[in-house]
Amino acid sequence: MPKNKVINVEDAMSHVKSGMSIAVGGFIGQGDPLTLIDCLKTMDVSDLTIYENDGGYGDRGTVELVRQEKVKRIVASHVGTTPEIGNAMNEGRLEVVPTPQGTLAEMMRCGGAGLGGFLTPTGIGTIAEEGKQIVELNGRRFILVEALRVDVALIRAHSGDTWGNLVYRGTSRNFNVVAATCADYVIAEVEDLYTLGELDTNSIHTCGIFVDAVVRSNSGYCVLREEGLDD
Amino acid sequence: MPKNKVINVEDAMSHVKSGMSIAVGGFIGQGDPLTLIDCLKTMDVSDLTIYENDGGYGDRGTVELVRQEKVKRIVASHVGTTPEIGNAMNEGRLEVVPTPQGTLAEMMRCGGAGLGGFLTPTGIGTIAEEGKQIVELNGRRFILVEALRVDVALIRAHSGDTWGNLVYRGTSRNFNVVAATCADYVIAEVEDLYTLGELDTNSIHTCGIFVDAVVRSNSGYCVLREEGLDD
Amino acid sequence: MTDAKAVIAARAAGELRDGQIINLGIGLPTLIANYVADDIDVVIQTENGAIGVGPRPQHGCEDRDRANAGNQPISLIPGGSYFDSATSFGMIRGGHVDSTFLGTLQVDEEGNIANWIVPGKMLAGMGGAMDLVTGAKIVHIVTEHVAKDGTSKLMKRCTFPLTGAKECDVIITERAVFRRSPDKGFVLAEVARGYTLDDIAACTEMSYTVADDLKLDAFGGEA
Amino acid sequence: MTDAKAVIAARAAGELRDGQIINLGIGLPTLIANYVADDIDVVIQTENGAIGVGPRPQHGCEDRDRANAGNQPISLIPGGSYFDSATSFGMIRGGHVDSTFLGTLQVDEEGNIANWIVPGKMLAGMGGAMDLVTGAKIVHIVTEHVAKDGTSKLMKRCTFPLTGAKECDVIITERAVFRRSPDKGFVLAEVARGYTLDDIAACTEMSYTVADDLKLDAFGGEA
Repeated sequence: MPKNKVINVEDAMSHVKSGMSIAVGGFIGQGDPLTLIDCLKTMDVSDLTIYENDGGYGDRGTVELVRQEKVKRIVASHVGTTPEIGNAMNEGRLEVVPTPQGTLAEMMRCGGAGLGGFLTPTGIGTIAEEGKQIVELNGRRFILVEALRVDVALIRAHSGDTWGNLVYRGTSRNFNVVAATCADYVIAEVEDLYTLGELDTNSIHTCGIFVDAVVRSNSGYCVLREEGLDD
Repeated sequence: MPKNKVINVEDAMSHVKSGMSIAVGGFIGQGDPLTLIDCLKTMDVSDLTIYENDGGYGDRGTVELVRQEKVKRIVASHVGTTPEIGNAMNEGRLEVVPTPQGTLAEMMRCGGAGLGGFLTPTGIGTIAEEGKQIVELNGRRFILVEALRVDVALIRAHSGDTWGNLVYRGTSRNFNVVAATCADYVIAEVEDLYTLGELDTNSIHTCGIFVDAVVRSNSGYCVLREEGLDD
Repeated sequence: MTDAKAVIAARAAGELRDGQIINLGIGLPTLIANYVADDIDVVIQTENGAIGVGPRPQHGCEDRDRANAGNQPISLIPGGSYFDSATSFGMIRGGHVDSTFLGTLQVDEEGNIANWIVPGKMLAGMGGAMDLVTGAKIVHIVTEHVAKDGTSKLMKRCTFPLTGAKECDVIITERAVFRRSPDKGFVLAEVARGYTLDDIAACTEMSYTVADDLKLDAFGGEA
Repeated sequence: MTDAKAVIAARAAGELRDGQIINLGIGLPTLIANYVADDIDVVIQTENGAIGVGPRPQHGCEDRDRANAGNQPISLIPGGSYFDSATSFGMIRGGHVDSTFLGTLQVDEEGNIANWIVPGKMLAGMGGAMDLVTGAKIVHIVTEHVAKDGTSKLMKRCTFPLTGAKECDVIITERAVFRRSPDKGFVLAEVARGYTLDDIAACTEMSYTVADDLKLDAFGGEA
């Protein structure tokens, strides 16, 4: 029987150490792993590098780790929904590396799939070219982007089983799928936990092969759900 | 309401012309688009280039098009399950380009995703390097593989809706997912056809955005199912 | 209809063709969905991972796991579905999205677009815009014709960092519609009610030619 | 137990560790699943798109949509699932598969593997083997020690086109087990019952050293 990977959040998060690189799933609150982030807030770690689409939404998400000065660098496509990140950057407390959203997703997938990199047309003729190798194929120019490997990934799913098979819900799937593949240690928080064999074998979004620890989501996420959304 | 793409097989297949490149889904009979191949057998086309994991199983699959001398070139990972393809190659009637299975899948995905190519470690130090550009990154050598775009893709799914959302069953998913993305015209045969909204929005394997025509599978596939499998 | 944004959104909706897959940027472009003609069916993709975006859900049915890239609650029309970010940008970069509508800070006569950063101001980031302008088959820039300081947003050359080089195909403002052709650059195709050819010339910095079949009083203003 | 293939499969199963993800090649390697110890749980991936491969289904339950890469009918154990080829090779190339067991035509003292083509004979193709030897964390070659003509399959240098360069970590035959170390090359770790050190030297073309803790009568033969 595949291994039972369900452990408590503190044990799972003890793999996160100062100086590590971390891929975080979620999209401005949709599918953000807030239980794991809440745990990280209580830990004595610093100098983290975060790879994530964004910094969260308002004052909730990885922006909370930035406020605590645990983060030295964030590689993201957009940090406009978390003003505190812009402030930290302007005050020199944080480095932000803006990266096209599709390129960031593909960097994670590529690293997870054992590829060295990929050629993308996105950003040709823009500052996204800076410091990158350009490859010309059949008369078209592409940016060579290197694959991303990180120490830890923090992700969130709606349903999961004890081996770490995961099913997301709606638009909360987003970066969670690719972040799950590119880390040495992958921690997934799940809202609904099932025993092996309960999830549909034909409809798993992230296979348990990618996941190292399964943690139950706490009420933190539910509180956010009640807050509603801005327009 | 998204467009109804259900048409008859002859109209769909009329997009295939002599000299075209075709990506075909399936894996030695698992998920092979046999209804579409049966139609192609009746058509007056030649000089086709086929990209597919294999040539089918025994005497069923794209091997039938090889026997009819419609195919000039097949790019595949394995043709050992269809002796007729080896014969055609040895007699100089067919060119076979052996390609690692993971590389072939990634070529299709890459072309479908608008990327120019990717760097793979697979095949370094082997004849898979031949004629390919080698890129060194961080001390590791990779083969630069160009993305694949083809004229037509022929795929098969278990369930589909009228817009071309597809759900595969078991191991018949295989190359059908990536083949669906990399062609100018994508024809999907489906066993079970549903009206819009009947398939689970969270469990679609191939989004209708990739599909141009939906055709009902005929009994050909069922006949094969009754034949059983070799051991 | 006097509000500039409403005029732009309504005119932009006129660009839609039956069966198209479209992606609407955050803000003004999102309004375009409100003006789609009854006889036109388009399918809306949102880059955070959904297709077949429908109306805002009924009050009380909003759901944290069902939102668009602007974090607004969404519903799906029948046939819609959800997917991950790599698949979403595979669709976008791979040319599977027919048409995108994006706002901008600047656009220039070469079709260059600058819509993601104002140097020296707070950084937001490009989000999915660089992928969208690269991958979508038709890139529409929908924007007010002039900035708040009265200068033209349709410039000779963008001064802000680019989102995409030579990617803009159509510019729609509250005053005019320009279409870019490979050989002639931007061609003025339509002028809105209330404006003359001279008005457009006076508020447009970029070079353009005038279409043979130019339409005057083509849209907007008081009907 | 006198059949060489059964001896090899049984000894190969002894390499398995609880919790590992493994991929078994077509033919002899597939037999390894029959010898997994009761206290060991491994998860079997098959590259055509399934994980958690279980026993052959009961007679009459075979299904055209549920088979392994060798086209044999499969069942799934609880926790198993299906996926597409790009995801499957993402797992394999990405190092998510702990261990693979493959047959071979030739293997050499540098760890080079040649198992996909005999020049001049009918081409089959490499299938997923090149990806497997590149991506799996531990690559086991399971093979009879000598070819039908009596020559050693463990060679100084492969003469057939390679499947992978310096990728083999462990060689398991019906006569011996060799493990490759980065500095010492292949080290003879075990000799099967019925064979002496001299026997192994006589049938092994490749160079190797003998482990300090060499096990004689380690497996196989008559217990």
